[in-house]
Amino acid sequence: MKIGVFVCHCGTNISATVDVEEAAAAIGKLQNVKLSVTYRYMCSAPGQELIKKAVREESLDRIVIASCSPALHEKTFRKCAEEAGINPYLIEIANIREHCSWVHKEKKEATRKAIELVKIAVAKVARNKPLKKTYVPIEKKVLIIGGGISGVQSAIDISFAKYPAVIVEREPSIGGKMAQFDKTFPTLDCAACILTPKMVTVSQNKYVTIHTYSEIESVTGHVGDFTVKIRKKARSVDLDKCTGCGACFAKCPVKVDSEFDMRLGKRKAIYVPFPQAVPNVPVIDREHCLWFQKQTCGACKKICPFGAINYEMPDEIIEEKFGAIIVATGFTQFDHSVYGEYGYGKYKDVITGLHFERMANSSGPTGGRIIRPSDGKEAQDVVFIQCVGSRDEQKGVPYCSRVCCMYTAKHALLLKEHNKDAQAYVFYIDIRAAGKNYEEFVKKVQDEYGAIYLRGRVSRIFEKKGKLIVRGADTLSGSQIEIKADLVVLATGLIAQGDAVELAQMLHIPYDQNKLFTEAHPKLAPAETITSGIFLTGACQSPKDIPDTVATASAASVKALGLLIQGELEREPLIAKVNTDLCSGCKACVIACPFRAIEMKEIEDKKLKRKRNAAQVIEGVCTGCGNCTAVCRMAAIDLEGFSDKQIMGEIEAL
Amino acid sequence: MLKELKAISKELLKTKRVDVILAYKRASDGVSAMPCFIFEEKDIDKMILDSYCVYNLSNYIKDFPDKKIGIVAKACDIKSIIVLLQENQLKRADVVIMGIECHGVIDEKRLCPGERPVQDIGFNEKCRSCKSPLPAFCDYLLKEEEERGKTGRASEGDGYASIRKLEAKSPAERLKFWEEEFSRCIRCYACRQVCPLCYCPKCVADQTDLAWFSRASNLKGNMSWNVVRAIHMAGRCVACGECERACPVGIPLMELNKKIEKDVKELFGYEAGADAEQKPLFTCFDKKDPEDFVK
Amino acid sequence: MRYAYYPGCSLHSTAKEYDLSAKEVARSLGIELMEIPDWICCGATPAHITMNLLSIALPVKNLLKAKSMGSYEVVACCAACFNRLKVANAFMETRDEDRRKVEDIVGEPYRGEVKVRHFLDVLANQFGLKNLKEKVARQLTGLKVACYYGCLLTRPKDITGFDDLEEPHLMDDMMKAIGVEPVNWPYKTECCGASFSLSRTDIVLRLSRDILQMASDEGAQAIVVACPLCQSNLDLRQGMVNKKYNTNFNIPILYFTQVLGLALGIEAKKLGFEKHIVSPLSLLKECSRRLNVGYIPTKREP
Amino acid sequence: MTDFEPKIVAFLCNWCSYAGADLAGTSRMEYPSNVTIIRVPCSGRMNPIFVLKCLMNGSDGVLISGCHTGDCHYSEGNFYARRRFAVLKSFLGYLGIDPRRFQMSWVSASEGDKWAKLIHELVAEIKEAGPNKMGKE
Amino acid sequence: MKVFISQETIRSRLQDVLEKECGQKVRQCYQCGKCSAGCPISFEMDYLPNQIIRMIQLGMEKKVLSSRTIWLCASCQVCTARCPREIDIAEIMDFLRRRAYKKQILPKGEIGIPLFNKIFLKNIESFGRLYEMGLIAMFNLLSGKFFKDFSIAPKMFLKQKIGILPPKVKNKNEVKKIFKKSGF
Repeated sequence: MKIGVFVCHCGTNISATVDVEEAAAAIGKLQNVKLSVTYRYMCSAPGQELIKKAVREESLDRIVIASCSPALHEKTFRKCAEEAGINPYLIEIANIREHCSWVHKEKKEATRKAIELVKIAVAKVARNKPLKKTYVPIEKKVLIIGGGISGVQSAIDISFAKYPAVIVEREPSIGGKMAQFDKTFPTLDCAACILTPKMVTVSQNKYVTIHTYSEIESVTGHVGDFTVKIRKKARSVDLDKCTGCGACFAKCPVKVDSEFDMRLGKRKAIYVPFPQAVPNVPVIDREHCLWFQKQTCGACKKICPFGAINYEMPDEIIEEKFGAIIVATGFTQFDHSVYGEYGYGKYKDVITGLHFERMANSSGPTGGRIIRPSDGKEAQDVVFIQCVGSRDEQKGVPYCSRVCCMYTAKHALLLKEHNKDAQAYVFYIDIRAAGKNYEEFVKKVQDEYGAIYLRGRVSRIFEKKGKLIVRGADTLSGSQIEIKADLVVLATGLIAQGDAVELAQMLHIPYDQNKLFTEAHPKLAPAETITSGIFLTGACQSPKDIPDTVATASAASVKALGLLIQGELEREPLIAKVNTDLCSGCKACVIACPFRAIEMKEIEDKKLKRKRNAAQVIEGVCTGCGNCTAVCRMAAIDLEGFSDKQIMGEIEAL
Repeated sequence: MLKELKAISKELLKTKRVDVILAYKRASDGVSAMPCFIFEEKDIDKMILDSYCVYNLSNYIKDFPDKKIGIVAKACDIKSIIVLLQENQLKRADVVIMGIECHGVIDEKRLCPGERPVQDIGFNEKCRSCKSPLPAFCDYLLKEEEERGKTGRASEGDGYASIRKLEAKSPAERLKFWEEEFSRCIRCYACRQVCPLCYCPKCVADQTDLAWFSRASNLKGNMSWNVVRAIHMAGRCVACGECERACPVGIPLMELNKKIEKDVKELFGYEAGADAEQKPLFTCFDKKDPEDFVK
Repeated sequence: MRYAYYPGCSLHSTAKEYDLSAKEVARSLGIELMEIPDWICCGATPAHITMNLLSIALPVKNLLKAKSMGSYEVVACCAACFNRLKVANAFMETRDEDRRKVEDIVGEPYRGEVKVRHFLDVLANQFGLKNLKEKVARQLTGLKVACYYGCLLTRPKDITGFDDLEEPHLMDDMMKAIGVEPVNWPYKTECCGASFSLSRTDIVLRLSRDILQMASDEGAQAIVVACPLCQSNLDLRQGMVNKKYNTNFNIPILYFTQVLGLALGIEAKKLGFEKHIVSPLSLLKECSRRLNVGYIPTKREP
Repeated sequence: MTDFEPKIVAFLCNWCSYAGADLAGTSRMEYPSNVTIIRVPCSGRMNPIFVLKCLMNGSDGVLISGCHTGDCHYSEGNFYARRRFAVLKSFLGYLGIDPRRFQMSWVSASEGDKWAKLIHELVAEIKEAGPNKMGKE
Repeated sequence: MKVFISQETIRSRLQDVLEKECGQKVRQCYQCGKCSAGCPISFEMDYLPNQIIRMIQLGMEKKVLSSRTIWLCASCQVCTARCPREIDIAEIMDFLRRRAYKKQILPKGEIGIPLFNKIFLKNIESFGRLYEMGLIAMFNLLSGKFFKDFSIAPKMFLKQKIGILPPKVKNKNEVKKIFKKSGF
């Protein structure tokens, strides 16, 4: 056996704290190690060349690279080995950067540990087996969870490549938060005007299927072959029969606060959330519908000329297979009722940005008038408070929500446009206007629209005689500010959906302490998750404005397509394997496998000359978690790549 | 009770319901009992039943693969049969369980070979805490002629008294205690051979192409073996006591098995051999399993 | 219900009526307040401004005295004392190395084991508003008050924390329970200038003015307080406020225990109403006339 | 025992804890060098014998770290591990082996700080526990 | 005015001492101004609370300790209650005042407050409990405002709100001891 060890300096990232030369020398003395050298950047082209050359000249048959975390370059070096003519699974990486040089200061210690880590890798690689990748067919269809702008954009991009996409949206219509917006910064074109055409396109696209009013029930399987159960909640209106004539909700006697209009307006018990809804088919809100509450009324059923109303309609669960999944579940607004100083959300005239959007919208509940919800009077003095929930470890989230500065500026502008006598006061900590024409936009709002920007937070809002007394500070003039306001608009931050964690666990994708989904790599793989075949777009990953959301949507689509286009899918051969001679057929592994990847099968026992049952791994289903190996008392089942031998070898090398 | 047993056995063999019956016969010392395998009706008369029938006969099931087996079993022995069923080592249809009422078997340690001692030479340790003289899970239930239920020994405690005593000691003391015990181990593996649940085709202790732990009979190796044995019995050991009985150097193996039995009961409310349908301990979990030990 | 009672300096001087009324109320509700034998001053604000250890040692000394009485919770009426006692407890619980210094000063080990409660907390949460309601013997309907909590009763939350931080309501709830109408006003937890009463009277005057203004704007006939400092600043200084800002406030500043006592049917004179600078008598007369029951009650609850 | 530098083995699941330790590295969080990391796909891969082997092999401490329950990349692996090692931990303690020598933790991919903190504590604890005599003879 | 900032000033001990003595991480402050926004006394202050914090961050110890602000803080805790960075500003103010005492720095035009505190504590030290009469008299005497509160004083006697004689506490020495040991 001829093992070659290649120690990387990683510039000075490693060599600054690890004496690479000393390490290489020490390792060279190890058994089976034919050669041990160092180089500044092993992952670089010349670095890889050096490896290949060494393999040729020293006729190495196994390789250890001591460098950064395998998460970064394992693939790189596998490929390199392959090109050098060594089975890609006969290499091991010793992580002497993340786990050594970057976390230790003392050179002697770091060097000692680096050597230790390489020793282990050498011990392991000596026990590696050449393995072959397996190939499984790919289901050529993409699931898109969420029908907001990012979901819609993804679907369109995928359909361009003539691949089928399925959108699952939990609301009765696609469109998401953007549909609620009035205008968009910094160009001020109306959200509906640019969104609704896209909604229509996607709904008429023959490659795209849309399940609205539906939710993901369960996700099983793996990249290339996900099996997804989708619950189509009972709409009580037949999608095919309904023409969207609107007779039903015209007739419906029940009025309910409209969620779409942030409860500023009313809707019926049978309703389409907004006029441009897609599909333009109403849904019955069974909580409030008289039929479902008291078995009375039934007006809609009577009036409907197409017999589309169906009170008996049940929830339907459909099962589909997908090759890739795009997560586009977006965000939800921070709930400001935790702020006592802002009135615990009790003051009627303290509203959020989204309320303002609906008010500003000419087709909205107030017909475009900016009013005080308490008494319906036009608001003259409007105070905007930024960073509500954002940048607040104590009551909110630590991060900056990224869009609030801009939408607040937009609101200040819209306020003036809707009511020229109105005055906007904006409390801010920092103005974050990084984006094309953003800074210019904010300047415009300050200069041309006379919005007063006050640098400081608001400490307390008092309600007195119908007015709101806002007590804040302007740290620039070094003075305390008190404003008698008609309306206060809170720029509430963007946070993860309430059920983000459940979804993440269903998909086996990681999420951070703010329940935002985590990308595979913050810089180099922002659209992927570590779970192959699952991609991220939009605000479910981190707060994003519309341009960024659309960009990430396209990014995710390309990633998904890149996957589907490969006819079949390479599967890592790091899966479980049974030694039937040792297997007693006790079924422990079969029961304990989280993926039902093991089955019992009758075998001919040569020694006992009789038929008996033994476990057998279903390739393609096995994900290589290794749980089976640990529940098997007789060590009859083992895991390739992390075999008992390899791990025991590593332990002995310590 | 014995008459009944013989009758049933006769029937079973005659009707070919079973190929062999695992029972007890008197040993050559004329005192203790030993297993016997009865294939023909004529041998049925060898059978005996008394408080000397200590062995757990289910250990011999694995010696008769693909055979239909009739087995004489005490309540405690039946538990191990249940585990075998649970672990797919036995088909329920292939075994006929003749459960016998038992009010405790003798403690062989106190039995001096040769002479038949006066009645009652102390009950076996495992019987002191036995809760069920009558087996539940069986095809035939053989009761004693005269009602002994009441007069029979009331079970004393839960059998964990000795465990608690050890637990109360300091770690250092415990380590010393076990090191002394294990240092005596000669790695004869009698504990394994006699265990009705040690049926692995090839025990990890014997596997050669990967040395799971030192084969040498030094403290290290002995410790390893005994820990692995105990852990592999976790949630499976039914405390039949065979291993301890068979140990030639008298290592208190039940003190290991029972500790785990106790823990498993307390941590997961799991009892070995209670139900053939339940999943084996380590092949399942409860999201609410205790986690306080995890950082 | 028995408690160790820590009145504090003010309740023995400027706030006698608080002390009186609190004891009266307690008696009529069958709550036993056992005054801590020769308690000493808690150090108030000057102490913690001036020296950390002293500001902890003084309260701790008192808590130790309480401890020696047996295992009772300590009840304080003065918001400032209450706050200092609580702070001291928190300090002794959490700050290990500093604890030793304090223990050395007071010469005894202490780990914040004696629990401290404010009388308002005891009445509202322990005795219970429902039970209070049942004990009401005199209807005070028509009396509109502004409940003023000030700073030290609710802040800092994790130390005092028996009422809401931004919008405390226990006093309001109590008033409702006994049939007095609390006005909904925003200045419940504004500051009155507290210990600047002597040193920076001007500040106190301005802040008190704002509070009085807000209260009268919202139509309060009286302000109900739970802190002697607030009381004396608003009551004692009201005249000066009027002079300085030529206003003409005439708003009695009552302790919640006084109003409660009245409602429980305790004789007014036992509640020390005559001690106020801004006399509440006329107001009470008026509201009792409206109720046409003699202002000095004849019937006493058994 | 001041000059005693313990030898600790840590088995990290590939998806959470190993990534968490990586993050500690990328964030340059310093921690003692006594811990050597062995990568396993999942805490569910861990066979009790591995732990035993380490202790018999003279390691002064063994750590198994996985994803927080519910976050397992393989959905359930850490649940199985949790059950398995609850039993082993108690049992080793019963044999008189210092319970500090074998520990378990959940460290997510975003908890680099937790990892660093954990190692500081772990090393301190093992130092208190002293060298592992077992298998040193 | 111009301020010279250097590594020395920024790494001044003030921040560390502060962090050590009352565990407050001033570095945490990102100057949102919430403290100043809520401060009831801000109208009298020469620097707003957030500016004080800023100056600590920059190590301007002299400027901070000689500011009137730290004496004008009424310890009402509003700032602490609402700080999004969980900094106990009130505690910091206490710390600064204590430090100012130690360093014998008394604020221009604000001697009243520290004077009051001293007298108050002296008063407690000698009587165990507060002796208002003595306090007022002494304060007026030393602050040179002899007839301050002249108008209300009589009322107070009338209503027996304040006694002419000091309160009676038995073991006064015990109190004195506490003061002494606390380093008063």
